[in-house]
Amino acid sequence: QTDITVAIQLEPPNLDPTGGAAQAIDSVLYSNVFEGLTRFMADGSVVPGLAASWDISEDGLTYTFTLQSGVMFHDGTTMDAEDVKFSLDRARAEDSTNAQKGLFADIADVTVIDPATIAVTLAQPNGSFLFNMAWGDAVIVAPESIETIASNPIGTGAFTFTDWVQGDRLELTRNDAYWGDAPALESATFRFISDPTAAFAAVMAEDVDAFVGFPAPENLPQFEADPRFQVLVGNTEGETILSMNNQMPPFDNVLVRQAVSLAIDRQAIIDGAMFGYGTPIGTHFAPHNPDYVDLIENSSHNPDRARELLAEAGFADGFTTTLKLPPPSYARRGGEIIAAQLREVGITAEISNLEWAQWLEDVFKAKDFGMSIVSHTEPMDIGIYANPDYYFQYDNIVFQAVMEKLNTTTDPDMRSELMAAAQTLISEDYVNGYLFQLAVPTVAKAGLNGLWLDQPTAAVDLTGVSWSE
Amino acid sequence: MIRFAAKRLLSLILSLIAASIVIFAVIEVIPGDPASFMLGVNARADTLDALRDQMGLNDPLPLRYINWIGGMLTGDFGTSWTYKTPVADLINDRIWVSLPLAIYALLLSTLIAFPAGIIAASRRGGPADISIMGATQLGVAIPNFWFAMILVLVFAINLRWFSAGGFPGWDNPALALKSLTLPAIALALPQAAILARVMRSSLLDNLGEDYIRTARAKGLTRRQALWRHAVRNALIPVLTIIGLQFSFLLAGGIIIEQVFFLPGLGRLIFQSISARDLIVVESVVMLLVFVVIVVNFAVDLAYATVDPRLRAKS
Amino acid sequence: MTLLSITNLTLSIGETEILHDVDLSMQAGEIAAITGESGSGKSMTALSVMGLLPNRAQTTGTITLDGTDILQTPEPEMCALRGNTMGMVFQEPMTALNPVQTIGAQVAETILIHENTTKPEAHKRAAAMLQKVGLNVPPTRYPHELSGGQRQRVVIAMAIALRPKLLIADEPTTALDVTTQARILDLLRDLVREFGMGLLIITHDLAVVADIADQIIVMQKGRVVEAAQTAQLLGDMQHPYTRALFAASRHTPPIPDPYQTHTKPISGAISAKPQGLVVENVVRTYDLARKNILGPRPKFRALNDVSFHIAKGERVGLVGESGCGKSTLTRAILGLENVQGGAITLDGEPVFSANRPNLDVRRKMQVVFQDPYGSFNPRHTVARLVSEPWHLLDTPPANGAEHIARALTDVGLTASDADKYIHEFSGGQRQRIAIARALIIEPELIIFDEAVSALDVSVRAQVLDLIADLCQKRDLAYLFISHDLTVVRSVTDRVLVMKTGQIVEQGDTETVFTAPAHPYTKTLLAAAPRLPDLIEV
Amino acid sequence: MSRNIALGGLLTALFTALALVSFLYTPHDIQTLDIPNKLQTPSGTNWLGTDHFGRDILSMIMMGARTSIAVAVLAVGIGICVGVPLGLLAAARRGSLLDEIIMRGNDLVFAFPSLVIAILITAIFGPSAINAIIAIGIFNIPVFARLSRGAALPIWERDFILAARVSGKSSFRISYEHILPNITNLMIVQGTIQFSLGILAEAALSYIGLGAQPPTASWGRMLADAQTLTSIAPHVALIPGLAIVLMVLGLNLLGDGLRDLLDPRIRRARA
Ligand SMILES: Nc1ncnc2c1ncn2[C@@H]1O[C@H](COP(=O)(O)OP(=O)(O)OP(=O)(O)O)[C@@H](O)[C@H]1O
Ligand SMILES: Nc1ncnc2c1ncn2[C@@H]1O[C@H](COP(=O)(O)OP(=O)(O)OP(=O)(O)O)[C@@H](O)[C@H]1O
Ligand SMILES: [Mg+2]
Ligand SMILES: [Mg+2]
Repeated sequence: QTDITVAIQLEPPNLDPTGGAAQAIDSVLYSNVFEGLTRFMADGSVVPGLAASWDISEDGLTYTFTLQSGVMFHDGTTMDAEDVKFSLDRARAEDSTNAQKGLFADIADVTVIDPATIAVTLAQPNGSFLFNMAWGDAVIVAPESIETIASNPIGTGAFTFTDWVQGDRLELTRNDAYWGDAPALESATFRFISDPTAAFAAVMAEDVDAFVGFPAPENLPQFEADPRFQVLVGNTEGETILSMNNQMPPFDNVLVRQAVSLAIDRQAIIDGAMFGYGTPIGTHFAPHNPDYVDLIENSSHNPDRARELLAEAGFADGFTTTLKLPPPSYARRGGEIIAAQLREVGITAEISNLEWAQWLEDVFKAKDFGMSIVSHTEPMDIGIYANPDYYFQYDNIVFQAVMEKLNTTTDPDMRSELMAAAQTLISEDYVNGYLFQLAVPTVAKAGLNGLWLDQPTAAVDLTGVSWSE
Repeated sequence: MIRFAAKRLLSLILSLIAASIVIFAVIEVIPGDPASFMLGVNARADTLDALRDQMGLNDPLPLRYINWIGGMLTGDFGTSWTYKTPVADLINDRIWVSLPLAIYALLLSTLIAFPAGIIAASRRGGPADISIMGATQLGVAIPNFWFAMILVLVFAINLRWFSAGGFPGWDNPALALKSLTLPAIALALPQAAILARVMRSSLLDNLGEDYIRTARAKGLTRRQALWRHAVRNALIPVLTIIGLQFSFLLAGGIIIEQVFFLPGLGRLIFQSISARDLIVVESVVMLLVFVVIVVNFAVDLAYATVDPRLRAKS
Repeated sequence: MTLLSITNLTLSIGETEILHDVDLSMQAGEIAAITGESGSGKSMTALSVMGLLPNRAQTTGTITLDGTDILQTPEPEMCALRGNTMGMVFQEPMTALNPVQTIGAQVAETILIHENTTKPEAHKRAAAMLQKVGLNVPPTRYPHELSGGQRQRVVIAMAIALRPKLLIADEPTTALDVTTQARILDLLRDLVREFGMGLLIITHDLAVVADIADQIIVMQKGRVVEAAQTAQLLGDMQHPYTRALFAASRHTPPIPDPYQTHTKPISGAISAKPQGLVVENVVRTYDLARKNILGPRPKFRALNDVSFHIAKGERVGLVGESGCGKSTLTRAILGLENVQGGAITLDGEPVFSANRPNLDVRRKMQVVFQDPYGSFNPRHTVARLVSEPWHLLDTPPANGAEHIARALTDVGLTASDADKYIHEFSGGQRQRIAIARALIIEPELIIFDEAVSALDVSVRAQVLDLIADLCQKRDLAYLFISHDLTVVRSVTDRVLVMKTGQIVEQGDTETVFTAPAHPYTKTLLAAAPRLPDLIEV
Repeated sequence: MSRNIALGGLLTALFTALALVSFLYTPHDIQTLDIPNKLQTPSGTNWLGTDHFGRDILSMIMMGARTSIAVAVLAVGIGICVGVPLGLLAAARRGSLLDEIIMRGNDLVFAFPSLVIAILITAIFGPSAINAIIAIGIFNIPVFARLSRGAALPIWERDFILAARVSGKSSFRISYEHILPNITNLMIVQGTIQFSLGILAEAALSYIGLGAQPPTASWGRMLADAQTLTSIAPHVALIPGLAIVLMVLGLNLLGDGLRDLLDPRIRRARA
């Protein structure tokens, strides 16, 4: 068998990874159709992609990339340094609609040296520049095909895009002119099934070969028990947090935030909302990261202490606030559980369920919320706590200074230390309730090999996938 | 007849204009910024504004309405804000799922309902009538999404006769029909129950009319009187229901399309509403309303064909 | 030769026995008429012969038609008989035809069902049969395009298409105008003579019976109480019920002489204000649906230059065929609708002014409607129904209950009836209640719009007596509208004859009836069936 | 006939009683979750078992009945309170421009796909029981307007209306005094039917997450929560489904029975 049908929950709204934020775009296209200078591997490490190698200047400001030779776009044009310059300049331009413009913020200049060499000059040293260039938002595109990229993506990857039936499926076929190792699969179909019941039925009826990010954790034991299937439960970069509006009373009071954090029982949430899948966290950092510090003790379940803290903060009779939840089931179910747990200590959380668009509008943009639950799936995103305008509005000069320092530090030990300091700061400030690291369960037919276990970035990389005989 | 048609056509056009204004007005009320949704969590303000301008969201309202209507008249429904493809293409793709599904379900429901209604009416009070009426009561009471869940559980997961959902496309019509079968059944049964009840009561009404007695006095058997006189006349109210059901099936498949993850109009509109893809919502709702109004128009004309009294009334 | 004989026919539906030992026999070529009051079992007898009884009906006895025992014949063979050997015409021409098939097709169906002919052939014969019954419209018409009389002809054509031996006609003319009725009866009579078939006609109209029948069968409460040849029966009625029936039909209420009543008719310019009701050149038009979308709405003149007056205490009749504008006139007089031309005044005051009914004038007028069932809100008590006109007064009378009791006793009911609901009364009693309601505010003028047309003869006689009685007691003026000339003649002093929205003749009742001036009045009088003068019983 | 009323009345009464009792007493508190005790099968302590949060399903069904009934009753209430006066007004002014406007307005509402509009409304104003009521209620208005106009028109032709007009009563007074009482039976019958449709609509909206919000219990949401559990704990999905079916069935039977009882002549087509 050389074809595969992979289901994922969300359908990409369009197929331009450099113009839209939706993770689903990366899920389908990352590494399969589009490649960047560097790329993530399944374990989260960053390795060379279209850049075969690079030199970093002494001051850490100039990166000189040597490109892979013989790389062609799917439309038959060659990929060279001009394309790289075009891609990077386009992403950082004034009118760019790139959703992760920040990744390119430090770039001061991009210079083509020869068709196979390009130099990128930074305004200040950036320890995560190579990491940034591995993101889906930093893939290399060609000026020839940019007009129609949203509906007809032309990249350099091992698969070419063939068809997209909106609302149902997207098809890829093997790119025989691929510069790297040829993939085992000849064709691949992505299907988009967001409804958990439909997902269960589709896998059970063997309509799909694999489901990456299976939405109903409660069904996993059944698949595990069924010899037809294998279940892979991997890590993501998704820190699931109970976010609190730090500028809005009473959450501007650290005692209240601490009380909320102590009132919630993480394990009950993981059991109740995720049926046991998920790793508890005590700060905004992925536990599988070597720099992770275990700070769970700071906010272990203690409703009595929570009530005391509330009384201390002047809310002996509790208070009423809003809990605005986006659509994923971790949020909806988790929200119900948290509301019940908060009720125990006297806090009334009025739940309202929002669609993503509304959530973005109300919570993210207008900051009109008391609490919310959301998984932050961008890799290494603790930096959001340094932005006082970010939706939970945490404003701490000390933390901001730590992050400033971290950005310009390249020494690994020093970085580790700074990251530990950052984690501890936000943990002890109880900025948000830190719940768990989101698990991505993948259910696949037995005999399918090479799917990513963890999700360092949202990607269903099919280049290494094959069927065993 | 022509005058009748012309008069109905005029009211059809007026209805469409009224409907389009209502739709446009309602859609404009929806809070939520499509641009920020498209760009996601970390988008910057200047990026957002650039996109809003590009999508024409900053134009004045009347201009946007006129552009919208004018576009639709020329087959240009605009460009989807999320998919970035022409809305007309999206609708064109989806309608080839929803339309066959609606027709399939309507056929099923008619095929079930007509015999059931006729048998029940002609054996009024008998065991056949009582059991058919009992079944229709259940049919009306069962929520179709629950019924769909059960169908999937039994026929897709356990028996594996049908796939659990999805739509393979019309390249292989047999496969396509097969994949529409469970959804069509889930949609059709409650409709069939309603239709059978309407058919029965309409038939009973007609069977009680004087002209049936006249027909019997002419020497027609009970059965002949039923088929030659009552059934045709009973069709008149049944036709309305079929018209209503067709429109309902076309749009009302939302939940069923969700359960069977069919890429149909219903799911398109559901996704578009959550995605704040207002231009798609507007166009699809307008399309559905258009279909309803046109179907009603067609039903009216069909009425006039079946019932000469209506032709005269105009 | 005996065509039809019914012996000991007993019929029950469910638990109730409806026909008891009915015996009847008639010859080929004979016209037999069944008569009797409403609910006496006339229709059930006819339906028994046709084998079209309701589902739960049980019969015993025998019905023999042309040698075939109907009650023993299985259903398929009955189907072969119906339409072929026997045909039936029902009362309601408006609903007896399938509205969605052409009349030609419906007549042809009778032929196609029974005979092995081609469709075109059947349609040709159907067209011929429609000609035969005097219908000169194309057979491609639909029933709604025909008038009531024309539809009844279609039904007859259907029933006689195969020249059945027996034709049953259940109240075939009740729903029709007198003139149309006369034409239909003539048609039936001619067909019987021509085809030599037997006609069993059911009617409660004794004048029709006496006019057309060879044999009369009188039924009461599910029994045949008397059956005899017409001449013999009219000459010598055996059963008291028969006698009562005929007496009631010929009943003349004791209306006091107009010039003996309390008020004199107005004499021109005695007072400045004209007294009584004055209708002057009234025109009432209805807007019809537009013929084309942008064109003007065509108008229909339902009342065309109508003028007359009713003096205080005067009793005026209005006769005319269905649709001539009688009810429209009633509504105009009551000021319920505005008129497009002319003026209506009561005692000099307009009945309709400034776009609304003039309630001051309305206080002096009341109305009694035709339908004793539809004239009352079934959810109100009689007291509330009767006192409804008090709404016209600024303050209802203090001792309301007394007034209501008096009104009820005046019309022959009791004071205790005030707390009952309308369904607890018979048709005649309801019409009394309607009169009580009209009387309660002591109006100057009452309009009786077909007030007795729906009643059985005996009940009608009682209600007419009541009206006469009230005339004795009060200073009552009324406009009595009816299509029944006999009744009008018996209760009015003066009569108006109306045709298509116009008054074609008016004058002293006796004069108009004995010496009609207008040709239309003559036709009307000629068409009205009359009971032969009988030996007094 | 009376069998319909008996069975329908019984079912309706049962669920109404469950809803009413829930104000005073439920076997368990559904506000507190007992996650370790989740997905229990029916037992002595939890007669109908527990759901995915360990809540008592019987208690949830009782609270859900409350929501369903409240939403449906209020939605039908909106339909009746707005629709019937509109219909009566149109009938009183039959043939006028006002009548035309009201009836065309009704047609217009009917032309909109109801579920889509309900989704749209809840999407605009946020999902909640109140918005579900409004969304369902809006589509009840034309139903009652059309029905009451249709029923009122022949009554306007009756002679007793003419008698009332002769007594000088205004058309509003006549509508209220004579027409309304004579169409109440019909409205009760239709009300029962719209009530059952309201229950179904609430379930459908809650099923897609647009109805009553947690912690308010709702049958539709119970179904939605349980749908992935059908193969693990079938009773969790079966019980709310059955509750919906039985309640709707009961109301429909009641409606049919009432129709036969109150007015055998009404055999209005059900759509
Ligand atoms: N389908 C029926 N079921 C039960 N009783 C019936 C049915 N039809 C008629 N009846 C009863 O049978 C009796 C005779 O009815 P029938 O119709 O023969 O009277 P009729 O003499 O024709 O009266 P009318 O002059 O009013 O037509 C009446 O008391 C009537 O109530
Ligand atoms: N609202 C209306 N619009 C149009 N035409 C009408 C209307 N009402 C009555 N007409 C017509 O006006 C004419 C007179 O009607 P009207 O009801 O006054 O007749 P009528 O003499 O009372 O008849 P009947 O004896 O059948 O009661 C009829 O031809 C009728 O069709
Ligand atoms: Mg992260
Ligand atoms: Mg009769």
